[in-house]
Order: sequence, then structure tokens, then C-alpha cells
Amino acid sequence: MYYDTIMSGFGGQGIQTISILVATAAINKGMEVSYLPSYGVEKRGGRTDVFMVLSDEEIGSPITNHPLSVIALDTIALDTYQDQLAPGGLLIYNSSLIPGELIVRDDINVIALKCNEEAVAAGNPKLANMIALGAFMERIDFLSYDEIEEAMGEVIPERLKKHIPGNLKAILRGMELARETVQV
Amino acid sequence: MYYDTIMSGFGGQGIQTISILVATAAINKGMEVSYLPSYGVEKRGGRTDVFMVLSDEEIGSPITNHPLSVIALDTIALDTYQDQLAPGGLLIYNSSLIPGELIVRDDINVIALKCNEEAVAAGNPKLANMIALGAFMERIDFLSYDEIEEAMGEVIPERLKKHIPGNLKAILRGMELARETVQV
Amino acid sequence: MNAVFKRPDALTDRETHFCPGCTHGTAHRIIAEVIDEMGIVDDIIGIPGVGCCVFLYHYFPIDVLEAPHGRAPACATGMKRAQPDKIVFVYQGDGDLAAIGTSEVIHAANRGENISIFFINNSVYGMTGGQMAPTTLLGQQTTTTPYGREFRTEGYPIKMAEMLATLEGVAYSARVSLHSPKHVNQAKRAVRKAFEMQVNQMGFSMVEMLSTCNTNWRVSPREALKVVENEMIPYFPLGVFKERTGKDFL
Amino acid sequence: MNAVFKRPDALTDRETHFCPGCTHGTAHRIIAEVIDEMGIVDDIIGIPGVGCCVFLYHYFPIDVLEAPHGRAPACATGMKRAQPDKIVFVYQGDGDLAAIGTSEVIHAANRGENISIFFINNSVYGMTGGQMAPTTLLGQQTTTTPYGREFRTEGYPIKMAEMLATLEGVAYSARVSLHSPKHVNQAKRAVRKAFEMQVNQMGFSMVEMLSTCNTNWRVSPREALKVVENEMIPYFPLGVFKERTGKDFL
Amino acid sequence: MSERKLTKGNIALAEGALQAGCRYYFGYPITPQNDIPEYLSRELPKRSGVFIPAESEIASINMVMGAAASGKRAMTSSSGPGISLMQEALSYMAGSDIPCVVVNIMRSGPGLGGIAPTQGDYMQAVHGGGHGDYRNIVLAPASVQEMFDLTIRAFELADKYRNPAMVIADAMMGQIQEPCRLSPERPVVVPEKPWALTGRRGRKPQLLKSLYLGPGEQEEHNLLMKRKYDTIQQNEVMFETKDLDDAEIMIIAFGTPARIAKTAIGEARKQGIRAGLLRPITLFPFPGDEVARFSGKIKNILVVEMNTGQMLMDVKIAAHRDAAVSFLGRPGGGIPYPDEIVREIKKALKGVTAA
Amino acid sequence: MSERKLTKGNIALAEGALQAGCRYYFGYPITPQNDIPEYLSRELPKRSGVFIPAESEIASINMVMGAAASGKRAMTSSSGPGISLMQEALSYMAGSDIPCVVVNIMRSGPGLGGIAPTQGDYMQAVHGGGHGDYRNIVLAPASVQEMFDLTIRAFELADKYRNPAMVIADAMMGQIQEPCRLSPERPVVVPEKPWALTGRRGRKPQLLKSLYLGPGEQEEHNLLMKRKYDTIQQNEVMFETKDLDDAEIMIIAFGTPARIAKTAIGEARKQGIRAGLLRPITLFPFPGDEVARFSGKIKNILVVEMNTGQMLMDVKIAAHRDAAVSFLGRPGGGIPYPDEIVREIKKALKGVTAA
Amino acid sequence: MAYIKIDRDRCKGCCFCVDFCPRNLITVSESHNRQGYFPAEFDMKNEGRCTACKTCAVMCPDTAIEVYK
Amino acid sequence: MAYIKIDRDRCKGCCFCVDFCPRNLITVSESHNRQGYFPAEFDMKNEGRCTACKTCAVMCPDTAIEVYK
Ligand SMILES: Cc1ncc(C[n+]2csc(CCOP(=O)(O)OP(=O)(O)O)c2C)c(N)n1
Ligand SMILES: Cc1ncc(C[n+]2csc(CCOP(=O)(O)OP(=O)(O)O)c2C)c(N)n1
Ligand code: SF4
Ligand code: SF4
Ligand code: SF4
Ligand code: SF4
Ligand code: SF4
Ligand code: SF4
Ligand SMILES: [Mg+2]
Ligand SMILES: [Mg+2]
Repeated sequence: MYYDTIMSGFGGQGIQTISILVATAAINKGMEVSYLPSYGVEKRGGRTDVFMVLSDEEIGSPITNHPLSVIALDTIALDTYQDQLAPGGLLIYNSSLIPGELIVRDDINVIALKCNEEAVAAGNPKLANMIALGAFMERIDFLSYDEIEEAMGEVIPERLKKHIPGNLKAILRGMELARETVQV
Repeated sequence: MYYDTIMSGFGGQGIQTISILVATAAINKGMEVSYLPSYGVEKRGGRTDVFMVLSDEEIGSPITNHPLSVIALDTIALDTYQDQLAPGGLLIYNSSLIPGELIVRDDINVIALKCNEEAVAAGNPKLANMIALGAFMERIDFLSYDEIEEAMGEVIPERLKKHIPGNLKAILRGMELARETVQV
Repeated sequence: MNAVFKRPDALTDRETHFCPGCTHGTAHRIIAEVIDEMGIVDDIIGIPGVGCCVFLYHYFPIDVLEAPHGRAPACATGMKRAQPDKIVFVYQGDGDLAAIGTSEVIHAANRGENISIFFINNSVYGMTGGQMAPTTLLGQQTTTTPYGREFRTEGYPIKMAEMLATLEGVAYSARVSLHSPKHVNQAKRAVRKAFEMQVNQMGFSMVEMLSTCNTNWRVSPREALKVVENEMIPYFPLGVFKERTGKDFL
Repeated sequence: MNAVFKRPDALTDRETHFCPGCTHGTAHRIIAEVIDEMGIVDDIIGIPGVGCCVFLYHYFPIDVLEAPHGRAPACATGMKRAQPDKIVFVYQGDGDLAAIGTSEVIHAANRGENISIFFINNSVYGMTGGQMAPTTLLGQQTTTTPYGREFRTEGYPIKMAEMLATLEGVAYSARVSLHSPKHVNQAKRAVRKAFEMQVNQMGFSMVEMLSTCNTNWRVSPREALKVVENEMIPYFPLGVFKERTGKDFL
Repeated sequence: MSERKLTKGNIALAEGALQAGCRYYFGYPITPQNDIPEYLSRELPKRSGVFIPAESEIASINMVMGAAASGKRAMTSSSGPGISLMQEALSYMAGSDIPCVVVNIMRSGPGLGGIAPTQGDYMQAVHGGGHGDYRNIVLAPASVQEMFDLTIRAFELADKYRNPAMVIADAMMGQIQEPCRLSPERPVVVPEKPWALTGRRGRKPQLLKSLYLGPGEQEEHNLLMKRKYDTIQQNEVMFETKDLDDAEIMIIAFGTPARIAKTAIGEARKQGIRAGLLRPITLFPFPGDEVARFSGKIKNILVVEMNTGQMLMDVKIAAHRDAAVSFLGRPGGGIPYPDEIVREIKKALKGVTAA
Repeated sequence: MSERKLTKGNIALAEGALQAGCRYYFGYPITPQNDIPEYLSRELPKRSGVFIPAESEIASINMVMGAAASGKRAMTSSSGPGISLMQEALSYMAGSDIPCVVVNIMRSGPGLGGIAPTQGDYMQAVHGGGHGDYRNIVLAPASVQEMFDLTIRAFELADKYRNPAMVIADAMMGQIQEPCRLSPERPVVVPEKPWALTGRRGRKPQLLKSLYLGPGEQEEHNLLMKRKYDTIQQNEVMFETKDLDDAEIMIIAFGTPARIAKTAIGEARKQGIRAGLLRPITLFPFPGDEVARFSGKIKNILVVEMNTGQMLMDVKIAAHRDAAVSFLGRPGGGIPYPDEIVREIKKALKGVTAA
Repeated sequence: MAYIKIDRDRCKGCCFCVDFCPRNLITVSESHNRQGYFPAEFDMKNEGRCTACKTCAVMCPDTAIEVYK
Repeated sequence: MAYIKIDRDRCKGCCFCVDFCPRNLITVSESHNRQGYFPAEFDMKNEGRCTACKTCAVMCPDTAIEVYK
């Protein structure tokens, strides 16, 4: 088993949280994980990109320019990584902020999610990232919802634990949306 | 024509002056000269060693461990350089300060000069170096007394010019002593 | 109607990379205003230190040299000696000037180099993420003093304006603040004074400006102004610590 | 009869490499005497700067670390923090402390490092042949100020004892001189005070000693003492600029 | 597996230092290594250690010298510009036989450069840097686990040979997070240091210095150091290989590029090209004998670095005289992706060699 | 011949700087190069120049940066420890395309070392030193005349390529006195410097910097620099040969050891051994092609250095694959006398090669 | 008659102008600007009340304010 | 009864003791010592006049003087 992905958005969108959740769940299963964040220079409002590789075996390159999937939460993310996505790969994008016309690849699987609206619907505008994570979970086979739920307990700091149920709800909603999405 | 020599003594004995005289006279004749002083670390009373090479042609090594002659004005100088002197080379030593027993080489030419006493006799205890220079002049064939006299005019700074006649007298005395010395 | 206040010509219209409410921006503006007012923009060269001010050249449409961290006063020395007829100014943070560059600023000051230094004291290394600076207040938590600065282990906040004022070569040394309109206007007058010292060849001038770093202080921009007023100023008194008059200067 | 004065045990009997009449030798002796009197010779570590004092280890029969030029106060910081129960002292010239090592001494002082520094101010870089130091007097000719030091180009002689005294971390800062018996005895008392500050964990102590360098000043040893008295002291006033008492120190 | 924790490279390194018994850290901030001092500023006080936010890199390394001369395990860390400022003191410590550990999380230079990852400081760490004939022991981790393990190893080697040891890693290695076992492979033993300066009580006075003035003394000291470095070369080489047995081309790379090369090798083999890897773990001592040995068999070598060709020199010196050495270099923050490496492998096999 | 004056190496160098039009000197004393600042402190004021006795080497080199950024020819000089402290700024200047001249009169290291002559800083000057992928142009005079001439050349090359140039010479070259013509071989021309920071009057604002943050910019900048260095390598190599035509062994040495080697070659030839010399005058660019070419014919190479083998690396990389490279190294102030070289020549010819 | 112009996209929403306007003429927008901040706003209805005292502009770290009279 | 002992070979002839002895009891030798300096001398005839005030020893930079009482 080998999987690599790039998750990208602007600071505050919660890219770090969902990627750490995936990494933690994978480690709990005994998988190898490499997780490489790259931050912009500015202190605030900068970008957050995460390069993640998950594997049964020792991980070689921690960085990839042909990821199997890309989660793009804003337009810059899409612009930067759409081209890199491996043929047949999965693009999950936040159609609340990214106009659909920008999707030009036709050799990939695409899931468009109105993350912001769905998040508000799920009760908290900050849940956009969880919606995306849900869709991601639906489409991968090496991690289960239960494993993410377990990871959540470890990753979320004590003072934020109260948000866990909301998070889980949003993930489930994301999964649901992904199931509804017709594969292109 | 190629000649190399090491002149050595303690600071204040005037090694620099006589070696610069030789170097200047040689340059005036169009010879190549390399003149390498090496000072001790201490500010005062340190040692002065001069490595000098004179030649008609471009000079290779500016430093020699088998000089054709050594001028040793004190015991440390003798100790340091006696062994290095080339077989058949010339040792001029200051027998005012260096006991004759210290000369152990029997494959060299030796001139013992009571430089200090001769200097006093010549009118100035500081002339010990000039006595030695005289002996040196007597035994080399690539520079003449006149050439040294000319160099003297250039090398000695204005305020010390009054000492020139004394210097020349001491050189002549050194030459005389060298002529008297029986070659060993 | 006429504009009675607009962006000075000596600032480009590029948006700054500074965090919201960071008074580095204010410092930039007042320096630019003085450059405009004195009409020296064509003959000025700026040397920023390394820190949040490193992009000075994005904002000032003037010649700029990027100096190694802390060494801007030495670079400025070389530059001003090479071009005594140009105006040379240095813009440094407290890490740059009061930590790694201590020696360079002290000796430039002591030699009385005819340069002007604008020193942004925000009590932390802003650009690198808010570590303790020599100017960090006692008790202040930073990323390298997680338990608060303790004088027994990290020493006392250092007062550069006062220390430099003790040096003969210094023509002007002042500390100002950027936390209120009144203080910003005062600060601008100090900037002008510093440049005037240089134009009049009076020697070294330095203006220390108390400035905010709300991001690393982890407070809002508004709260940051209060921190300057209530915590910094009591320890770092404002004032002019040295001012050479024509008469002193033989 | 009994010897009422002899070489202290904390000096070896090796002849020094110092020039005749160089008061580095005097400074060595009074430090050694205090070490003897305080009985700390077994627990002391010395860190000389680079300069004529670099051979400290030849003369003091104690543990010694050779520091890079100017960095002895930083080395001493690391050493004292690692061994707070040992006595650590630094011995630096004015090139070492007031030029290349400016930053290190200021920040060690500012942190209040519990070390003692003996600072030999002889107004030149002695060991390297008498070049201008930051402490060189105005008008003084040196090998790099052949026309005499000029404040417009080389700045003013820097007063380290006064400057350091402005720092909170400093427990003791004094300037003494070695040019007369009375002053030597005063100097010795200052050395003792500095070590006592350290023993009592009061923080940073520094004794600046006006010292001769007759070789590079190109005068006789006797004349050199006069130079200290008549030229140095008028510019570098003697005195205690800071002295922490038990009460100040919380 | 429960003890494997997702850990950032910089943190693993800092924790490695703590577990190696290092209780003295002196440092000045610089991106991308700030996690190290920040972590240690929290942890050292808890473990009765000393953390000083020094006023500069020069002060930092000299504080390290003072603590290390006291017989303690001491460390500093920085990146390019800061490491450049430490060169004088590193030369002093090597010359005075004082052990210490210095970490360089490399960012792109020259000058102020950027904070992007590079390996542009190989030459400085391995050959150049300070003045005089000395060497640093240099270790190059390629995983978070190695950031931890090799830091401990660095302290061991530094003490064993009384010499500065450097851990150098590109900015990626500093920022990456991987599962890591944060306990030492073997129990840590800090050796006795009878040479330490602790006051002369009960013994003769001691001295740590690098100035030798007697005739011939400095040369003798240099030759002694040279012998020490020869011993290190003989005894302490560490390297890793992958798929070399049947390889037709050998990639030589250290740090992150070696990791990327592993993926490239997988790719290449899928395409029927038998590529393999030699990864130097110690850069000094460099596994020159291994390069020679393998390149005797595998005549094609591709060196991959994130610089313009620095380790390349050591490879060229060591390589078998019949070997063809090509080079792929991405300086200033560029990253040699697996597909680029595969392309270079193909080129190299077509006989294109490095300039 | 009347214009040939007995001149000390350091003085010839300082006078060379003046005649190259250098009017800005900033320096901090260190033996054995103090003659340079001392001479310039007397001469610069007479020629409306600026001499500042800086507070440190770091200040010196940064003052040089400021003056050089103003478009002026500026210089500093030092020795080992002081040069180590300049590495950060040298990296900055190379990264910012600012020309300058830095002189290293090498003394024996590492650490404080002694004031005896060595060549222990070759690696630092030529390959290592500061952080990042940059190079210094490095010139190595071997006579007082060259101390003068090559200093002028250093300014020319620095300006031509907008890069720091170093003159490195061992302490002997600094102290030796030889007859020297103190006037330039060719008229000195200081080029226009439209890039200089002189205030924006009449033009767009200008900037000298080394920080590039846009994606790929820093890499691009590095590759540009690499191309510049390739051009330098192509165009600026300087070397001298002696008696190579019929040689059976080629000595490669720079600076004073090359001089000593000449005497040794005379000796060897007297004894019937056909020795010759290749002396690199530029160390970067290194005459690698020449080493390759000659060693294709002359299979025995003896490298002689006053260190433990630093240029040796460059020779090994360049040498023909069939060449046997031996080494004679005297580090820490030792001097390879002519007879010792002759002995090594004989050993080398018997087939003993360097480790 | 005086008024100010706030460059909506330049403003970073620090609120200094809001806090310091002696006549409380500046408010915070309810929508993001291009940079993602909630910028300050000046309602032109207040033209009459603004004294062109420049306090807001003096405090603005981002030179987002122009004052007209 | 007091006197001083000057270590003749240690003395570098700086004359500080000579100059500062309040009773002028110290003179300069007419011959070199081992180091080449003209050392200071104390004539034991002056034993009675020396007060062991230690001034000479305090001023000696070379610790060449011992004082006895
Ligand atoms: C030699 C060196 N050391 C460290 C750094 C990293 N660094 C960059 S900016 C900075 C400090 C910035 O703080 P300050 O000068 O106070 O400026 P601010 O960002 O707070 O305005 C540091 C330590 C560097 N670039 N170079
Ligand atoms: C980094 C470095 N720069 C320069 C030197 C050369 N150097 C040795 S001692 C010294 C100055 C000595 O002057 P000072 O500290 O005043 O001591 P003094 O000899 O006068 O007592 C200098 C510049 C050095 N050893 N290291
Ligand atoms: S980090 Fe601090 S100093 Fe830097 S821009 Fe942000 S608020 Fe200003
Ligand atoms: S050079 Fe000066 S400081 Fe050094 S020993 Fe001689 S007199 Fe003393
Ligand atoms: S100019 Fe004065 S009154 Fe007008 S908006 Fe600004 S602060 Fe308010
Ligand atoms: S002060 Fe400037 S940046 Fe701040 S809210 Fe007002 S207009 Fe916006
Ligand atoms: S002890 Fe006093 S009286 Fe006796 S010799 Fe010395 S100075 Fe003179
Ligand atoms: S003071 Fe000491 S060194 Fe000087 S003359 Fe007297 S005994 Fe000799
Ligand atoms: Mg700051
Ligand atoms: Mg001094």
C-alpha cells in the first residue's frame, strides 16, 4: 500500500488539522507516514501546504509532484497543484471559493464540495476542512471512519474537545456528499 | 651565480642592518635577491634571523636549510644553524659571546671574530655587526666594498648618516680580520 | 477638495507584508514623510537590518542595500565614508541592533559616523517567530522564554537609547513611541531631527521607536498599543537622551 | 627574619614574556595575591583574551581556557553556567574587550553573569604592535593612527567602565590604575571586591585597570607611568561606577 | 509500535540532544531551526539544564565552548548565515580538542538567501569553514528517526574524539513529521572527561588551547590531529545502501535527496532500469572506500544533491577511475523530484557525464 | 633596473591596492599582515582615501560591503581567525554581486594557532568558508612582484565578475623582501558601475540583495551564479609552468612551496631526475584542464603544500585517471625544504603514492 | 467640509482609525476585503462632521487613509 | 631590621623600585643579567635603613623582589 496526497489552503482553513488526523490514524495502524508542511513567509494569512505520504513500507521521497490526490481549499491551492495531480488521481476542491471553470484536467476524478456552505449548515463555518476530510475518507480504503474518530481523541487538545462531535458530524456529511458525487 | 646565507642574532645586534646592506648592494648590481626575516614573538629582546638568497637568475626557494654561509652573533644562532651549514660552507661567529668549543663541524670554514671587543676598539660597541659584515665581504666575490659603501648611503637613514664613517671603518677592520684568519 | 493627507511619495503603493496593526508600517510612513519634506529622496540610500523590516526596498522607492543581520551600521559606515554627500539611513529591529549587532552600532556611534539609525524596539524577534530579544520585558513570555523572562537567567531589558547617549560620538539619541497619534507625531519630529543632524554633519543619530508586534505578543492590534503604553513605556522611558547643538560640536 | 612580601603561590616562578616595566605583570600579581588571600586557587578557572595576556597559563598555576579573541566573556558564561560553584575569571586587553569583544562583554554584563572580568586598558593593541584601540587617546600616535587619533575619523576613546555601569546586570564596575604604589594597592582592593561579588553571587563584576605599554608607546617604563598619570587618568577617571550592595539585590 | 510518535524533525533532534545528556544549549534564532531552541527552552529548565538565548551565534558557540571545556555535553544550532559566523570558534574547538555538537538546518544561500531547503553548506561543514587543517565530524540524517539517533551519535563521536561534530540536514528534514521512537537505541554513556577544566583541586592545573609557539610544536599538533582524523576515517564511516547488488547505476545522495532517490529507484526498476543507492550517513568520514568498491563494479554513478555539486567532489575523488560520474543538482531551494532523477538516470546510462 | 625597489611582500600588496585605485580600507590588526593596514593608514590620507581601524573583522568586511556597494574599490586584509569571521559577509557579497578584495596572509591554525606561515586556509578560500553555493575568485602570489601585480588583478577580476576576490599568501610571502617594480603592468582602468547604490537621482531605484523569496527565484539566482563561475573557470585561469616539456614528474604547488619546488627541481635535475612544475596562480578558477593535460603525459604528480593536503583534492579530481598522485604536506608552520622535496620526488618515482 | 477615503483593499482592519477618530466617524465593514480582512469604513454622510484632523491617517500603519478638505 | 632580595635574573631593569623606594635604597647594576637587562640592586649595607614598606615590591611588575623583616 502506498498513497500520497497534497492538501493546500490558506492559513486558518484547517489544513493542518485534517492532515494531522490522517497521519495519526495511519500511525496508529502501524503504517509509515511522512508529513511535510510548508509554510509561507508571512506571519498571518500565509499559505499552508501539506505533503503527505502513507505506506506499509519505509517511505522514500517525502515530497511528490504527482500526488494521487489533492485537496484544494482555495483557488491558489488549485492553481498550484491541479497540474501535478497524477492521471486518474482525485481532486477534492472547495467549490465555495473555487469556480468550477478552473478545473481543466479531464483525466482525473473530481469532487466539488461547497465546503463553506456545508460547514455553516453543519453548525460552524470552521468545519469546512472536515467536510473535505469526509470526502477524502470516502474515497480512500486504507483508513476507516472509526480510525479517524479514534485519532480525533488524540489530536484535538483538551480545551477544544467539545468540538469533536461537530467535527465528526461534518466528516460524515463529507462522506455522504462524496458518495453522491458522480464520478467524472 | 647563486649564494645563500643565514644571519642570526638577538634583537639589537644589528642583523637587519647588515643584511639589508648586502641585499641593497646586490639589487643595485641588478642581481635578484630574496630577503626573509623571521622575528620572534616577544616584543623585545627577541631573535632576528635573516634568510637571504642572491642570484643572477630568478630565485626559487627563499629559504634554505643548507646555507653556504652562516653569520652567528650569539650562541643560540650558532646552535640553531651550525648543523645546517652546507659542507665546505662559511661560518662567521662572534667569539665575544660564543665559546669556541661549541664549533663541532670540521667540514666547514670558520672565522671567529671578537666582534664586541673589536667594535669597542673601533669606537662604538654597536659596530659588532659591521665587523662581521666585513669578514663576510672579504670572503664573497659577488659584491665589492665599494658597492656596500654605496648601499650604505641609501640604507642608513638621514639622522644616522653620521655613523657611516665608523661603520665603514668597522667593515674594513672585519675584512682585515678575515684575511688574517687561517682557513680551517 | 484637496488631499491634506496622503501616502508620501517616498513610499511605493505596494501593500506591506506587515501583520495588521504592526507599527513597523507607521515607522515606514513617518520616515517617508520626512524624506519627502526634506526633499532628499533622490540622494538617500537605505540599509535595512534583517527582521520584519528586511523588505524595506519594496516600500521605499530608493536605493537599498541588504545588510547581514546586525551589520547594517558597519555597512552604512562604509557607504557614508565612500559617499559623504549622500544621506544614509539604517532601519533595524531590536534583534538586529541590540543583540547580534551590538558591537557594530556602538562603534559606529562612538566614531560619530554621520548616519541616521531608526531602531524599532518591539521587544521580540518578530520575523523569526517572537523569540526573546535583549529588549524583552521581565516576565514577558516569548517562544524562548516560555516561563517569562527572568533577570537571573536572561538578564535585564537593555536600554539602547540611554546607552548610546553615553558615547561622545552621538549627536542625537531619542526614544519615541508609535502607540498614539501624539506619539506618532513626536516620533516623526525625532526622525526629522535625526536626518537634520546628518545633513548638518553633526554625527551619529539614532531614534528608538517603541513598536508593536501583536502577532508574537499574541494580542490584538488594539491591545498591543496598550502594551506599549502600559508595559513598555514604564520601563523604556521616552525622551531625548542626547542632542548635540551646533555649539557643542567643534 | 621572615618574608613579608613574596611571590604569591598563585603565580608560577616562570619569568614573564612581558616587556620591562609592563604593568600586565603587576595586574597578574595582584590578582594572584587575592586568589591566595581568598584561598580559591583550587577552584578557580581563568580565561585570558588574546593579546599580551594570552600566556596567562604560564603564570597562573590554575586551569585555563584559551578563548578566541574577544569572546572570553561568552566562554566564561558557558563555563560558569556549567559550574556555578567554581570561580571563573576573565582577563582581557582593550582590543579584546572594547573592540572585537564589545558585544560579548556587554551582554554578559547585561545578563548579570556571575563572573569577574579584569580589563587591562593600555590604549593600544599591544601584542600586535601598538595599533589604535577604541581606548586610544585623542591625538595619540599609533601604528594605525600615524597622524594621531582624530575624533572626526576614528571617534572618541571609549569608556567601558562607565558604559558597563549603566547596565542593570552589573554588580561592580570600577576603574583603577597601576602607575603608583597607592594605586596598585587600590587596584588590588578592587580585584578583591570583584571576586567577592562573584563568591557572594552578586552578578557581573569588572575592574578596568589603566596599564602601560611602554614598548608601543615608544617611551621608557618610567615615562609610561607618567603617561598613565598625566594623559590617561584625566580622560579615564578612576573610581567605582557601580557597586551593588546586598540590599539592592533581590 | 505504540512508542512511535509523530514527531517533527527538529523536535526529534532536540529530544535526541536531551537524551544524549546534553543539558547546555546556547543559541540565537534563525528559521528554519527555531523549533529546536523553542523546545529546549521549555524542556531544559525541567531537567535542570541551562538554556541561554544568546545575543548572537558567535556568543552561542563560545558559550558552548565554555560549557564543553567544563566537561559538559553542550550544543548549539543554527542555519547557514549563523553557522558561517561560528567558523572561527569551530576551528578553535577542533584545535583545542574540545568536543561539542553543532546543528545546521540548511536553508538556501548564499547570503541571506531564503528559508527553502538546500544542501548548500556541505563544503563548509565537511571541508572548508574555518581556518586551518581541521575537520568536523559530520552526520547527515535522512529521517526523523535519524534526526534523533544521529544527534545522540554526534555527541558520542564528539566526546570519543574530542572534536566538534555537526549534524547537517536540509530545511525539509527539520520540518518533516514522521513516526519516531524517542528513546535511544543503546543506553547513553557519557564518558569521563579527565581533561575538563574544573579547577585544579586534587590534581595539576589543566589547559585547553590551540596556540603552539615552540619550534615545530604547531606542526606536531597538526599531525596529531591528522592522525586522529585518519582514525575517524578508518573507524566511523556510516552509510546505507539499497538495491546495489544487481545495480547498473548507483545513485549517491545524502539527506532528503537520498530519500527521494529511493522512490526514484523504485520507479526506475519498474521501468526495467536496475538503479541502486549509496547513502553516506557520515559525510566526514566520507564513505570513500565504499564509493570506490561499488563503483569498481557499478560503473555509472549519479550524484544527486540540493546544491551545485559539493559532495560531488568527494565522490569524484573516491570513485573508481573507470566510473562515469553524472550529477543532478538543484540549488537554492529547488527539489529533485523522483521523476527528474529517473530522467537523469536514463541520461546517465546513455553516457552523458557530469561536467 | 632602477625602479626595482627592495620591498616587503605586505607592502607591495598594499601599494598594489592603492595603484588599483582602492581608496577604502577597513581592517582589524592581526599578525602577520599588520604591515598592510599600517602602510595604508599612512598612505590613504595622502591620497584622499579612507582608512578606518574597524572594531573587528566583521565590522571591517561589512564596511567593505558598504563602500563596495557604493561602487568604490574597497579592501580588507586579515589572517586565519579574522578571515573565518568574515565568511558570512563574503557569502552575502557573492550572493549580492558586490565585488571586493579580501587578503588572507595565512598563519598556522587551527584556532589561535601561531604566526608561522601555512597554507591551511586553501579549502576555506577556494571551496568552503561561508554558506551556500558561491565561490571566491582566489589568487595566490609567489613573489613580492606578484603580491603587487595580483592584487591589482584581484580588483580587476572582482569588478569584472562582481564577486569577492581573495589574495591568499602564506606568512612568508607577507614578510619576504624582494626587488619589486611598484608600477602596474598595464594602466589600471576602473570600470563604470551602473549598478552602484548612489541614490536614485536621474534613474530608477536600485537594490543589492541576496534574499529571493519568489518560487524558484533563489534557484534561478544560484544557477546564474553557477554560470558566472563557469565563465570564470573558462576565461580566467592563470598558471605558470617550469621544465614540464621533458618532465617525468610534475610538482604541483602554489605560493611559497612552488618557489621552493623550483629550487628542488634544479637539484633533482642535477641528479638526473627530470622534474618540472605546474604552479596554479589562480586557485579558483583552478587550472584543472592543465593538470589533466599535463598529467596525461607526465604520469607522476607530486603535490607540495604547507598543509595536510587541501589543493590535493582539486588535483586528484583533475588529474588524468592514470596519473599517480603523491603528496608532501607540512602543516602548522613546517616548511618543505628543497632537499625534502627532492627526497619525495625520488619516493614518488619509486611508485609510492599518496594515501 | 472634510472627509477621508479609506483604501478598502489596503486596509488590514487593525481598527486604529476606528479607535482614535475623536468624532467616532469610522466603523468596521461587515464584509471581507480582497486580503481577507474586515476593513474600516467611512460613511460619506459624515463628511460634514469630519474635521480633517488626520488622527486616523496618522495612526494607520498601512497608509490606507487619505484625508481631504 | 629589614631588607629586600632582588632576583637579579628575573629583574628586567624597569627601575620602578628604584624610583619609588621612599628611602632611595635601590640602585641599578652596572652589568647585564642573564636576560640582558641591567637589574636593580639592593645593597645589604642598607639593611638598617629599609623599613620593609614594600613599596618596591608592590611596584615590581616582575615579582623580582621579596621583602624581609
Ligand atoms: C546571522 C543571522 N542570524 C539569525 C538570523 C535570523 N533572523 C532573521 S530576523 C531575526 C531577528 C529579527 O528580530 P528584530 O531584529 O527584532 O526584527 P523584528 O522582526 O522584530 O522587527 C533573526 C534572528 C539571520 N538572518 N542571520
Ligand atoms: C579574530 C582575531 N583577530 C585579530 C587577532 C589578532 N590579535 C591578537 S591580540 C590582538 C589585540 C591585542 O590587544 P589588547 O586586547 O589590547 O591586548 P594587549 O596586547 O594590548 O594587552 C589582536 C588584534 C586575533 N588573534 N584574532
Ligand atoms: S511579526 Fe510582529 S513585527 Fe513582524 S510584521 Fe508581524 S507584528 Fe510586525
Ligand atoms: S607589548 Fe605592551 S602590553 Fe605587551 S608586554 Fe609589551 S609593554 Fe606590555
Ligand atoms: S480626519 Fe479626524 S475626524 Fe476625520 S475621520 Fe479622520 S480622525 Fe475622524
Ligand atoms: S488604521 Fe488603517 S489599516 Fe487600520 S483599520 Fe484603519 S484604515 Fe484599516
Ligand atoms: S621595602 Fe621600602 S624601604 Fe625597603 S627597599 Fe623596598 S621600598 Fe625601599
Ligand atoms: S621593579 Fe622589579 S623588574 Fe623593575 S627594576 Fe625593580 S626589581 Fe627590577
Ligand atoms: Mg524586534
Ligand atoms: Mg591593549
